[in-house]
Amino acid sequence: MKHRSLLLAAALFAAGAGTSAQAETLKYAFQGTLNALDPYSLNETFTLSSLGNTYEGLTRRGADLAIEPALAESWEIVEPNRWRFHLRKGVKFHNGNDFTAEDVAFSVDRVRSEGSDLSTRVGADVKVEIVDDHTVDFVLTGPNPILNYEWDTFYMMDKDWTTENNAVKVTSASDTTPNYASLQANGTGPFKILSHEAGVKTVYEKNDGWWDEAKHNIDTVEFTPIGSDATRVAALLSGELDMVYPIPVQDIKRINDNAGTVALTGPELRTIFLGMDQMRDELLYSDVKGKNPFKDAKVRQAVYQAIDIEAIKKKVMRDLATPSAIMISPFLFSKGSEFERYPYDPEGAKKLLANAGYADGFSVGMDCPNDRYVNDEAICQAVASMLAKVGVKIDLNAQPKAKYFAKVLASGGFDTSFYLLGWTPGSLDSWNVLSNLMNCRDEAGKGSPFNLGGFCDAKIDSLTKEVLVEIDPDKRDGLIAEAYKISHDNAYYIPLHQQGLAWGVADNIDLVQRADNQFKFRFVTKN
Amino acid sequence: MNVLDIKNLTVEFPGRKSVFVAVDDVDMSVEAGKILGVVGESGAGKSTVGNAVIGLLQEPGHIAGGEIFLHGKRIDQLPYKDKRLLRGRKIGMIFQDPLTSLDPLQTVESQLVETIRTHMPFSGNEARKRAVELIDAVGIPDPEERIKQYPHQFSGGMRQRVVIALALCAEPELVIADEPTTALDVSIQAQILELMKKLCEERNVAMLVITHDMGVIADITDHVAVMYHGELVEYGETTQVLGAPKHPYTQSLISAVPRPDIRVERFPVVNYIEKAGTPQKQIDISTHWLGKSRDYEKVEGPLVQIRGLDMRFETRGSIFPSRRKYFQAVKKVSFDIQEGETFGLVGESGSGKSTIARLVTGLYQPSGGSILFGKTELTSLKNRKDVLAMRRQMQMIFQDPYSSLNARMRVRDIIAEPIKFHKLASGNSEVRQIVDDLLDHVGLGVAAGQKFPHEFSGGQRQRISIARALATRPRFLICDEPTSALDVSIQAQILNLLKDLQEELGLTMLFISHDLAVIRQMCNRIGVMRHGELCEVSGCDQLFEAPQHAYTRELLELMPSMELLSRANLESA
Amino acid sequence: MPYVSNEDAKVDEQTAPGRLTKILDSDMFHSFLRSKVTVVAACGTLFLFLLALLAPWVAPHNPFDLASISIMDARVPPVWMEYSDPRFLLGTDDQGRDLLSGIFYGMRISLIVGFCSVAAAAVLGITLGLVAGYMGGRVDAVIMRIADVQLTFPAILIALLIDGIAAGVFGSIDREIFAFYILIVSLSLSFWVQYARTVRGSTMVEKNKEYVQAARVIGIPSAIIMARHILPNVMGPVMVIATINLALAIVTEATLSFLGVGMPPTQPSLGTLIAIGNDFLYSGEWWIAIFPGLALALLVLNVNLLGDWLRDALNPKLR
Amino acid sequence: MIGFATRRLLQAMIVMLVVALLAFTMFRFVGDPVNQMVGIETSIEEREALRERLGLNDPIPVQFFRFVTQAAQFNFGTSYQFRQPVSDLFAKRIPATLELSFTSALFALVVGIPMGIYAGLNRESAVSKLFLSVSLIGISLPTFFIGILLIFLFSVTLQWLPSFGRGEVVPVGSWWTTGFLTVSGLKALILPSITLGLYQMTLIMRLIRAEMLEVIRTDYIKFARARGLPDRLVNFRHALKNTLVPVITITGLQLGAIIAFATITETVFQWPGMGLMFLQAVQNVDIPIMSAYLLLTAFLFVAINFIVDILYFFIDPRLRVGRP
Repeated sequence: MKHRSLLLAAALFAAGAGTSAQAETLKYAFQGTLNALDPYSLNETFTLSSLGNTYEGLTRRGADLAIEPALAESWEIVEPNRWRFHLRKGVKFHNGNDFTAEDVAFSVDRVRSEGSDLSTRVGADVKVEIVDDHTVDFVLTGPNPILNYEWDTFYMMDKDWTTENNAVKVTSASDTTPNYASLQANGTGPFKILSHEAGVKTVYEKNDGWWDEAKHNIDTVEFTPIGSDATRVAALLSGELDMVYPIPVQDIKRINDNAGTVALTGPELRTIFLGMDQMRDELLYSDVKGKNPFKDAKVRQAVYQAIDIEAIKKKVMRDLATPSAIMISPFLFSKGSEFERYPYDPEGAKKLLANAGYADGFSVGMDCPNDRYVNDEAICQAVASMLAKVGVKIDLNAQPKAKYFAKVLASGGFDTSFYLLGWTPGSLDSWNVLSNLMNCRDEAGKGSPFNLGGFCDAKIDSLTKEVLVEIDPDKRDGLIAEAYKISHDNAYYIPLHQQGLAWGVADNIDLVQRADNQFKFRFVTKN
Repeated sequence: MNVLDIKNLTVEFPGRKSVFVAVDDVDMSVEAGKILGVVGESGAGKSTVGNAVIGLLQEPGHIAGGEIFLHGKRIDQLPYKDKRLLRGRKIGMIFQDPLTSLDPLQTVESQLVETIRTHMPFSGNEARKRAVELIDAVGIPDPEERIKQYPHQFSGGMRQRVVIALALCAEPELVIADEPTTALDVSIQAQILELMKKLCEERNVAMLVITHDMGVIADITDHVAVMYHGELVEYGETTQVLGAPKHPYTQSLISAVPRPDIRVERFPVVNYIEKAGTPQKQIDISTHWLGKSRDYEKVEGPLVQIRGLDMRFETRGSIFPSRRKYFQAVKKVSFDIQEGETFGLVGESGSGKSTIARLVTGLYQPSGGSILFGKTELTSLKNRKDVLAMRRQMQMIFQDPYSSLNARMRVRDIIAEPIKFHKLASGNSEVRQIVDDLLDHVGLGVAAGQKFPHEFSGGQRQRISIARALATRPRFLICDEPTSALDVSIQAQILNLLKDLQEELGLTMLFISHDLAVIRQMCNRIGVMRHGELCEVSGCDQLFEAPQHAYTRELLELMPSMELLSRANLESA
Repeated sequence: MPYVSNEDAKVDEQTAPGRLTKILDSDMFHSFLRSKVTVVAACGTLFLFLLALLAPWVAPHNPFDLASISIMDARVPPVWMEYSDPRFLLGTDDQGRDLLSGIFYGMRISLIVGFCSVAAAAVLGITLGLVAGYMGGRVDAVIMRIADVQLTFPAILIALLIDGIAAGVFGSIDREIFAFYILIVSLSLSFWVQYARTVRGSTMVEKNKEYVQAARVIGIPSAIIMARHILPNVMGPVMVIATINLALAIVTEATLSFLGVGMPPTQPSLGTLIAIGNDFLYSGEWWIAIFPGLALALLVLNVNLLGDWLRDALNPKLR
Repeated sequence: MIGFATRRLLQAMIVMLVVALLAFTMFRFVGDPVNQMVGIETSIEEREALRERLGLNDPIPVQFFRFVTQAAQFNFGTSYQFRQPVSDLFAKRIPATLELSFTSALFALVVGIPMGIYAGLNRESAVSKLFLSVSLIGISLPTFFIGILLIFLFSVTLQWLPSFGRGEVVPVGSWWTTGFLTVSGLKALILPSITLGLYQMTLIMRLIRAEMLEVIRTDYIKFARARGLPDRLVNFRHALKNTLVPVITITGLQLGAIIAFATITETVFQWPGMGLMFLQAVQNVDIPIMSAYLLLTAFLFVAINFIVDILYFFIDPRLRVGRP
């Protein structure tokens, strides 16, 4: 249960004064929009990250992503299946209501109700028992070592406020009338939302009654979504904004060269990888008829070894990526460093292909998003060019994420032969990876819904079940490593890299860049 | 003293390859209160003289020589601004087409007031008062009311009166009228000419009237200048020039003018301007392809019988029948055309005569009545084969030689099209032979076949139209104002050609014209139309000698007097 | 002016000159030679068209041959700059493709898309315009209402629509071929209205001219009258629109590429190249966007200049 | 007049209905909204349930009928992304788009008309030729590229003008916000307006020039000169006024085009208007926003055309006053 701690703090310039009487405003931009304010309506990094400045969970993650107490001062496992949380006393919501165990029970019910996009935060079989005003027990049906791993983004809501404003039902996409909770926010966090115009501007104001000691010196925060990369970078360069993210990797140098701005970079937790259809007997998009070349491990390994990951790293990602041999960030897995990529070897790849009976190569269609991951389309193009050199001709179909996902996911019938995808385990734990990406699935997607290629290895399935209930960390990591090794040996997936984070920041801003790409105002100081 | 003196005026238009001399060394002058007519056919340079005087020559035209004096003061070399001040103030101008001469977006009043105030130190109210007086003076009733209206609310004749009022705004000493009545009906023309003459005398204004119409010259001018290809060929008192022309051009021009008072068998051939086309190879009609048109089945009685023909056009559409509005173009018209005769329809614009032509040819579907062609009722023809058979038997010649030929087709293809379409010849070589013969026969020559229509003059184009009409070997030919867009001398040739063809081929013709004189020369029987109704049908001589209907009498009285014109050539013909 | 026709009439007996001499001697050709800008634009257009047409032979590399490009050559600056590579005159893009070759090939694709969509729009628009203008009445009303509806949809919306419909109807097809047809269909769908309106207007004028009535009197069916008689007489303005639309199509295609529904990066048009390069504008790799941008501007400018001249030269009201 | 207006209105309604049908059918095919509304880990059963709740499994005619009846009551549904009524979202975005469109149109007219008049009156002058050639750049470069270049020059390099957004806006009345009343609001308008208006300016200039060239060859202009009217009167009272009749139609159409093209400009400048929202909606397959946007632009377009027709009525007496 320990993570390698990582601190990617950006204390690049000596912080001058801690507090100043002057009102400080932080202006920042992100590429996407903050839509609804209901903390349970969308399980998406940026939404949760933004709302995390207003709402808080029982736990939170620190600068190094370590789990810290937040609204729960402490917790303990009193029995194997009973977790007890001691709530922090004296915490008030922005409207002045006290935070109590009632609110926790209410939040648990609400987050699991129909329409919630975060229902996996607390399993359906978990019971909540209020011990007293400031103590809550969670009763499980079986051991779960990672129960609270995602609770830093499971935010506590005020039962009275929510009930009074008829917002008990989670704001759902099918609602026809707006839900009060999607337009207003009432949390316990360091910042209140002063005004919110979805897609245009959101203004936050410092919460003077915050329970924690404020380390930031920000009074007001203005958030603007800017979709265009160029405009976002321009706004930073011209000094209109204090912070923008993400910034395109190619602009890092420019931002660093520009007087008054600096680019913060670091590895992100998301793993970018290639997957292949290993389920169908004949590929949907290929000139090979009657058989599926990707069912042959030699072909998969050949594709793997044809890819020059260092070239991608250097030229496409401008070194802002960490080539990866496994399907999870090594920061999130203690045995990550034990794995090594197959070496780049185009000649070897050709031989493997020849052994598999494809001496003249073959052609295959590749699906790729073009607005989802850092330089996703460029990576695909580079891969296509590299595979062409060993005789595998790629017909690239790069599309916006809306269309891409509609095609390749279960809802589109896994309509792909070869694809690029990225994955961050929400719990920051390998079980999430195994159960979502590596277990067998049926044609409707039952099993591992994101195992788009549909490969099936019974051993990995059984290992996954063991991992879920194994309490001993070392033993657990061993089981995980075994599963990863099976995947690596068979080249079920071709992991590429963990992409990097790149934020553009004005020189007078100090902040913390967390590896989960969450931007927390409480770490910000402005000089 | 002369108001206007033009001395040795030469106007040139530099072209790409050569300089075109539009006016070549011309002298003329006008006295106050007198009217000088400048007459000539298209391209004579008569309008250019007017434009040169008022200083509005179109680029790149310019005065290359000579002098223009107004009241003895030289005006052709004045700077731009002074020239502009002369315009309207000293020289008024009247254009041909009253429909396009007025700004459609301004009231008559505002156009008058701005002109008055440009030239005279009047206040707005004074100018308005004067504007009303002017409108009254040019004979528009209810001047106070009508002056507030927009040009489109006036009829053509009334608009020309407004234009005259505008020209007279600042009491100019000279008025230049460029074809002032050409666009108007006969009855209106007479009124406008009378008005101009009256104003000219009352206000002691000198007037330069530019026209192609000998009738206008005879009617109102004191002096006349005859121009031909930029040159002044004859100049003198009107009675003198018209009565006893000296120059051969003037002579032939006058002789070509059709006369309402006498009927001639053929017009004298005017060879002065354009070589009259004559058949270069005689073809024997009895054996030739063309002659086969005589093979049509003979009919008892009239060839065409029209009974109670009605035509109305929807002028306002609506889904409710009660709210629709119609214009009744033809009202209960009935007449017969005998085989082999030429039936004339005469009337002013809008009288429905052209509509009848289009109804007979099937371009319009009539709203009521019947058209019997031989034994066939045309209005109820449904079968496409029968329709085509009828179409083949009747052809039409149109008014405008510039738009009646497809500019993108070679002449040969234009004439071959009906032959090929109706499959009247076997094989391309025969078609080609027929086309060549037709071209020859209408006097154009075989070489014309490979050219495009724009390479021909108006008269030549009308010959092409005739050849095309003949190409289906019709028995019935409808001529809708076939010469009204042509110069008189060309008109004479075309009319002669039509007469010859009718004789040779035994054609039956429906001849439509607004020009009584032409009608008289061409037709056996004549119908007079007014407001869609047929007023009178009479034999030709009877109509002119003893008109029955009051309207016919009115029309005949309004004809410009031709008594001044020389009879010399006519008698020789 | 009437005196011109008189002059024409004198050609009567002369031997008819050859077609080429006629063209060279025409007023139109003369006005062309007189406008120096137009002559330069015509030469420029011709030159660019040739480069595009001959791209496979004149381009130093084949940017579509995936096996020949190497990511390690990515973002090499133009030869006159530091760290350049003599193989790449104008540098390379983010995938290591030679920019100069990319521009040649991109221009080729832009022009093909432009020509095809202009041709498709012209065929559709002219047909509907002829029918609407000639038939009049209900047919006319229906066609023109459709045109009104069409006008409310800018090309971008149409492209998104077609893109979506095609994806829905055909499932997923190879994007490289697919994108091309989507572009052509959406561009021509948004351009046809202009042709239809113009042709309808001219047709309504022409159909009342006597040569059309003469053809009807002969008995020629409407379809042939429209095709043989009216069509050649309404082509003047169509030529002008077509020229200007070619320029517009190229620009619109570029915009669509920017919005992500244009040509894919594996078959880049000039617009796609700019859209790609746009991401590298601030990072100092300006050449990736600027050179294709210049090429696009040059191409469109030249075509527009020609269209300008054609518009004035073919306008009978300005003679 | 009333008959004329009702006829026009009827036609407009038919156009709107057809657009509604197209909008509806079109967006049925654009993509799967469900994928956009949920996180990546949502199960297939939950997706299917959501699909059912949204009515996406109903027969198409039922969905269309529901769509039209609701749209007629200004109910365009709830945005999938924002979880707010689309009508509220548009109410907030409309001022931004209209102010931008208005400023661009103003720029296009104020600069385009005088240049067009000059070039029309002085056809052969060097300055006119310069106007013509230089203005061609406005239609030879794609809008997005012009915008990016302007940002690069004026925001990043010179740092004179803001690169995104509306600056500070002031509320006027209950729902309108304006950028016209603050310095930063006005500064923020400059670059996007030029980007958006450049194309229209070129078009208007060329149109005016072409019309002017034709009008000054008409008889009534010749007659006005023959009456000795000063050039000023001839050129402006007579020629220009007649030129404006066709120009108004095209300008009306162009206003519609400005609103449509605002999508690109708004994207480049992050202008918080309808167009930006529309493009984002397309990326996220937010069907209610997309269909509402299409209906709204069609409505604006039809409304502008209607106004232009009525304007015609006042400018051109031939339509207003009957013949004798």
